[in-house]
Amino acid sequence: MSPVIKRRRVAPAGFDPTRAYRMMTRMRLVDEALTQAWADGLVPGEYHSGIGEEGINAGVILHLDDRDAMALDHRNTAGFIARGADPQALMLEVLGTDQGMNAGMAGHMHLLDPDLRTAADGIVGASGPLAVGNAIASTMLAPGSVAVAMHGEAAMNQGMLMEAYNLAVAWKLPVLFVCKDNKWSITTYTPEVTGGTPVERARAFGLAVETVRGNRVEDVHAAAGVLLQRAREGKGPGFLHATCHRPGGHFEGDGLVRLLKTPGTMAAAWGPGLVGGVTADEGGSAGNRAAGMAEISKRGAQAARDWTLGARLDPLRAARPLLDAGVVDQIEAEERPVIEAAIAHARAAVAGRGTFGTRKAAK
Amino acid sequence: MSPVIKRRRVAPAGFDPTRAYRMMTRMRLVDEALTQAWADGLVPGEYHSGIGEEGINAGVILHLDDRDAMALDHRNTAGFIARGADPQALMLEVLGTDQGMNAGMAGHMHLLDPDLRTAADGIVGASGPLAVGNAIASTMLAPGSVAVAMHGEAAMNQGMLMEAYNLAVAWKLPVLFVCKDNKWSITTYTPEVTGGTPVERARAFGLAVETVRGNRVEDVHAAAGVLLQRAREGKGPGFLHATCHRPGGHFEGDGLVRLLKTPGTMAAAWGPGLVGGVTADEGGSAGNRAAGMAEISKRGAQAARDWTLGARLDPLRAARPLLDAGVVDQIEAEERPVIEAAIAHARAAVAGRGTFGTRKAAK
Amino acid sequence: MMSTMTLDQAVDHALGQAMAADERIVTWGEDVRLLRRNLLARFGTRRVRDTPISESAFMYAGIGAAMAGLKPVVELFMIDFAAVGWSAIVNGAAKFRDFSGGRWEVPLVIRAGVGGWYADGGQHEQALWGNLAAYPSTTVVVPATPADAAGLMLNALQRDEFVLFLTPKLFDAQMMEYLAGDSRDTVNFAEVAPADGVRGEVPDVVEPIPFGQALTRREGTDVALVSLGVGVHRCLEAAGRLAADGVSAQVLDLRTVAPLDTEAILAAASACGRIVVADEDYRRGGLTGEVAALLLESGTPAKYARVAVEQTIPFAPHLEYAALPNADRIVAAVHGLE
Amino acid sequence: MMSTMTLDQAVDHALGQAMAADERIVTWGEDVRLLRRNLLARFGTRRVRDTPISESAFMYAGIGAAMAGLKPVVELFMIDFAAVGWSAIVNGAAKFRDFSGGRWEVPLVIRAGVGGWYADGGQHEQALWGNLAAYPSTTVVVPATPADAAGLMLNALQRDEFVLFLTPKLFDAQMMEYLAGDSRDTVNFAEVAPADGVRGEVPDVVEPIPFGQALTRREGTDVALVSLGVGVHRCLEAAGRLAADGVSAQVLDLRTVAPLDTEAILAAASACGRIVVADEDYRRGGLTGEVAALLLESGTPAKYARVAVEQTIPFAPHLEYAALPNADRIVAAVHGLE
Ligand SMILES: Cc1ncc(C[n+]2csc(CCOP(=O)(O)OP(=O)(O)O)c2C)c(N)n1
Ligand SMILES: Cc1ncc(C[n+]2csc(CCOP(=O)(O)OP(=O)(O)O)c2C)c(N)n1
Ligand SMILES: [Mg+2]
Ligand SMILES: [Mg+2]
Repeated sequence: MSPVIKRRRVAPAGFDPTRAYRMMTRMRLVDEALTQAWADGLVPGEYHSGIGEEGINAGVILHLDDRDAMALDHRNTAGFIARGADPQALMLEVLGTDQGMNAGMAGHMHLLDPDLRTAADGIVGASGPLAVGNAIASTMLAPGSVAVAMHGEAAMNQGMLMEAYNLAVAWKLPVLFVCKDNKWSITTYTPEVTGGTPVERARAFGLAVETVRGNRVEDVHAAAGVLLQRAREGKGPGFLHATCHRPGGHFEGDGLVRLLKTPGTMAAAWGPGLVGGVTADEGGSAGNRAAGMAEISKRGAQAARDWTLGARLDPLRAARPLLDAGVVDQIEAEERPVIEAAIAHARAAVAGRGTFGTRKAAK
Repeated sequence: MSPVIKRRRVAPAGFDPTRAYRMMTRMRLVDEALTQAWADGLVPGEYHSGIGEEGINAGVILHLDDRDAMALDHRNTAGFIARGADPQALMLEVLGTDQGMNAGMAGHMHLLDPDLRTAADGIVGASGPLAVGNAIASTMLAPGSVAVAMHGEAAMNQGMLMEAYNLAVAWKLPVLFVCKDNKWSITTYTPEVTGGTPVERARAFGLAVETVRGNRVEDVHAAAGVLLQRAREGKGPGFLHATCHRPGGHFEGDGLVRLLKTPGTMAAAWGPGLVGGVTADEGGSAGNRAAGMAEISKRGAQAARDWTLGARLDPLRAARPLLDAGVVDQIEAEERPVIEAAIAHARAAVAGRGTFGTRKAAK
Repeated sequence: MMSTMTLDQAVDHALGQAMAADERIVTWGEDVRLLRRNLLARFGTRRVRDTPISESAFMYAGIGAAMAGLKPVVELFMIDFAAVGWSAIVNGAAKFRDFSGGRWEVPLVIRAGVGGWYADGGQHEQALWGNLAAYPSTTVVVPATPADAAGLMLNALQRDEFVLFLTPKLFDAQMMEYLAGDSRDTVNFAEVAPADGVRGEVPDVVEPIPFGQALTRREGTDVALVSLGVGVHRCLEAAGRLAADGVSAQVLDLRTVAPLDTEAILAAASACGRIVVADEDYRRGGLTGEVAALLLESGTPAKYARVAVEQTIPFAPHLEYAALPNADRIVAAVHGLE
Repeated sequence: MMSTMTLDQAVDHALGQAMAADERIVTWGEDVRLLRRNLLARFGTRRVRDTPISESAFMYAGIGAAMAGLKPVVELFMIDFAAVGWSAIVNGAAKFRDFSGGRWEVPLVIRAGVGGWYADGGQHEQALWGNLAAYPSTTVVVPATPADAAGLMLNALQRDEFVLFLTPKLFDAQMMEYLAGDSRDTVNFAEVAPADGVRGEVPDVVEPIPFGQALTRREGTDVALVSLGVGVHRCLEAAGRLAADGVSAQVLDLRTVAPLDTEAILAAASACGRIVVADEDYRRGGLTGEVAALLLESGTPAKYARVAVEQTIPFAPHLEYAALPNADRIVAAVHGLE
């Protein structure tokens, strides 16, 4: 009886699955370390993790060299890590010390690293025109280089991003817009507030479009390669549509996620108001009220369906069949200590801060 | 020998050519009176005339009743007149008295008349979301009514207008966006700074689209009718693409127009600098300089081609074959004295102002 | 009858009362159906809407709707985000009534979160009310307690003018709950978020509070501390500490940046002979300069100091704290006047 | 060697000199190829570009390009239009250097027309420099003469900071030529547009003028008139009339709203004992309050008055004139201080 052979997928030519997997592992480890630090009260403010987007980040960033530029959005730490940011400098920044990569002025939403030509911005949509500006400079100062903008699907309703598509096409700039489509915008289901589809919209601006499942890093890599190649050759900008999922919700502590995970607690907090609303003396007609309640339930159901990152959707798991046996464990064994040391260092730097926003924080 | 019969076109059913022609005549007369007043130094600031757009204005506005709303852009006086604004009140405003329809606070770029539910705004693109807001109110306060946004083709690169398309589709609102495509944005040839086409772009947002030659008022009327009917029935927003021409250039006194009309004077003003630029010691390479000059010449040639409102393109002339003989003259004979009296009154109100912006203006 | 509620609940409560009384009141913004889920359940999907991330269009749509007979309350997580559609404010909502020659009202309320103290970085913690109050025909409200938030919101909804209603995020329990408490019990804003700002008694039937009327939150004779929003509580904290030093500080809560209660400011300044303005907005172009001008124009003899934001607000909590008008800085400014 | 030119030509001249010296300087904006046709002819289509009407994107693109090594001069007809993309200024250009912890410069110049006096309505005549100067790490320049325009522009281009370069439209001969002169000889701005603002001597080889250095345009001992841009000329006109009344007025041209030459302001105020600030910006949140605060903070004893814009700027010329800080109002303010 022959042993059960686990089916292995074959990596496409030009794609180095080991490098990709190492990159993804590092992103995941950093995001896990930071979400844990968030839960432990050590990350001030919001934290938008990139868990679930590793395939997109790696598939695109593997193509970039140090002349290329990247503009990232609020979900950016994974992108920075893939681009080569020092995990410890990044963590020191995100945990709110003044020894971080931006001396404590940025925090996770506005990380900036000139050496990596990579900038994040918290204004939804801004990564688009920022990349356009970088691409103008590319054509003049470093021909053949490109600029990449990462953005969510909901950002496509932000005027400046649509303006950026237009500008990139009109000036035939070497830009790649990467739409990470997780279908959600905080608690809003993006298709419900969007006319047409992302892909139709991008095409109508004259962008070259590729679509891909974002959990398949090798597919992302191939599609991004086509668009980046065109861009480098001066053939104009591209748009990569990549699906993904956000298992942690919008940010850590997302209320809808908690509603699903701990329905009891949340219902206690939310329930009374809701019931009060539906039964208040004055208010909408019974029909209106019913519609309102139905809307709330529908939202919860959609969220439950979408926010589970099953094995099938996890880009790391999906990539494992591309690797030789043992490589996964080896990468994990090599990367984990580095990230663990980095987070330990960053945690130590804020030890004793207690909580933040207080005078005690003035350590 | 039979007499030469001038070919008459037949007006489509539901279209009243006499009413349309009267509306167009009135718009033209008002715009002619105001451009003359501008040249005579009596209209402060810029004046963007609607000459060449009468077919679009009439074709759309004939469908509207007093529950419908309109949001206009900087080229708005014709729209106001078609909507029923009092020519004298409008002229008193545009000539800068404090007895005008907005007490001297608006001027021609921001005319506002709550009785007509019609508002103009000088911020390019703003008519779109303003109409969207009106349409939300329509659905709640006056079901079956619609809101119309008039905008230029260049406004379609303004983010808020694209956002407005999206919002209108997402909320299935009774809006009609009317794109008056004259191909120009001040001195910029719009297709050169635009990716894709207006029609493709509108379709990608999920708008129902009709295209029409704007100088054929009966065609505009028919196409607008289809889209407005849909909107009134709750079937969602529409986009009407209508071509037109701006024989007067962007605004009265447009430098490019003058360059074409009085090449001698303008060359004297512009020539030396240009020659200085091309021959300056330091500067771009010879190739760059040549490209720069070529760009300037091309612009002039495009303008010459586009900015002539020949008989074929004049919406009033194009409409005459729809009318019984004599009607044209009769309408002209009825409308002209009204407009002439209005402008005479407005001119009298600023007589003795001399020029403006001075202490003398403080009359 | 009174109930205890948080500042965000107080806004919801007043809005609900107004919506029940006036069918024209609607609300929209990003994630507003979650934010206003109680009102969604009560008034249905037509009156409570989620928007796409299109601040420019949905604020301009608020103007259009207001001019067409509705009373929209357009909501934004943060005033910083309004910047992407700032024209709707400065060129639209603030202008149209005036452009119309007074013929057309724009009864629009834009509600937005403002300010910091919870370490969200310099692009998510701005106040910007000085920018906004600069525009003629613009009302700018910044409540410091739940009761004020309710009364001022009701007033906004009963009038026909354009109002910017700015709620300190630090007092928005629903927002802070994303960052602490139920989401992670490892973080506690109790020390930084004054209890009286977050939670307080609110009338079950809200009464409108008129604009432009400052409130003395603490009586005092040696120095007048003038502020609004979170700053009022920082002033109260400073006043407590000053009392220990033998300095009697009055605390004046302006409640609206525009209109400004000039009379109350000048009365406090001349009564105390010393005035310190604590402003969570930037030093330039904010509230502090305006108060100085009022003093000089009126010839009110009073020593003056200001405590405001002098730099891009840092992310790291200790740097952020130092950059904001904290009680230490207020106390130091008062001592500097001696 | 000097040549006579208009203020807009002076900007073009300085920009041309800088572009010849530094290949990284590029310019874009709506209709910039027409506006800068001389530079287009000289430097070609890559360095001089027409944009679509996408203020938000093309200003943000300016930031991106500046961070990638170019020195973009992004141009706007009017600062009012910048409002549709205000976030690029307040959340972007003003912030990124600071967010980076000082690691990444944003050498971006945004040039925009400002102000009125030519009857263009309240949405096309705003100054808004008070709003802009509020943002930390933001330089705001408003030249009053061609020579200053050239020198200050060159300085902006030789530095690595974010600069808003605001040119009074009244002094922009190319813009005014659309409304008078060659377009229609029936209108003449000579009376309203001070000759020294429109036209003047400019060095053939421009030297940079540092920021934050005010210039005394007229010596005087009884009252200091402080302003910038067109306001400087209104002050000079007022000073002339005051002289006839026996009042000796000094006129101080600040030249930059930020940084502000505090020293010069305080010196003028204490020398004269009276100070009047004339500002074409709104009264709230503009320059006038800041000067008052400086006086009080420094304890400079001086009588103070301000002349600024108190309402939405009307369109009708006589209403517009009355709303702007004209010489009549400045003279009256000075007399009010006696
Ligand atoms: C201009 C602006 N508006 C609103 C926000 C608040 N906000 C932050 S992330 C987000 C949702 C973005 O959705 P999407 O672009 O799909 O990215 P995702 O979070 O799903 O990755 C919103 C509304 C913001 N940061 N900037
Ligand atoms: C936000 C904004 N940017 C720029 C301008 C200046 N401007 C006025 S009209 C115009 C061109 C508009 O072109 P289009 O929309 O095609 O209308 P058209 O003038 O051709 O009728 C521009 C750029 C403005 N008024 N508002
Ligand atoms: Mg998303
Ligand atoms: Mg056009």
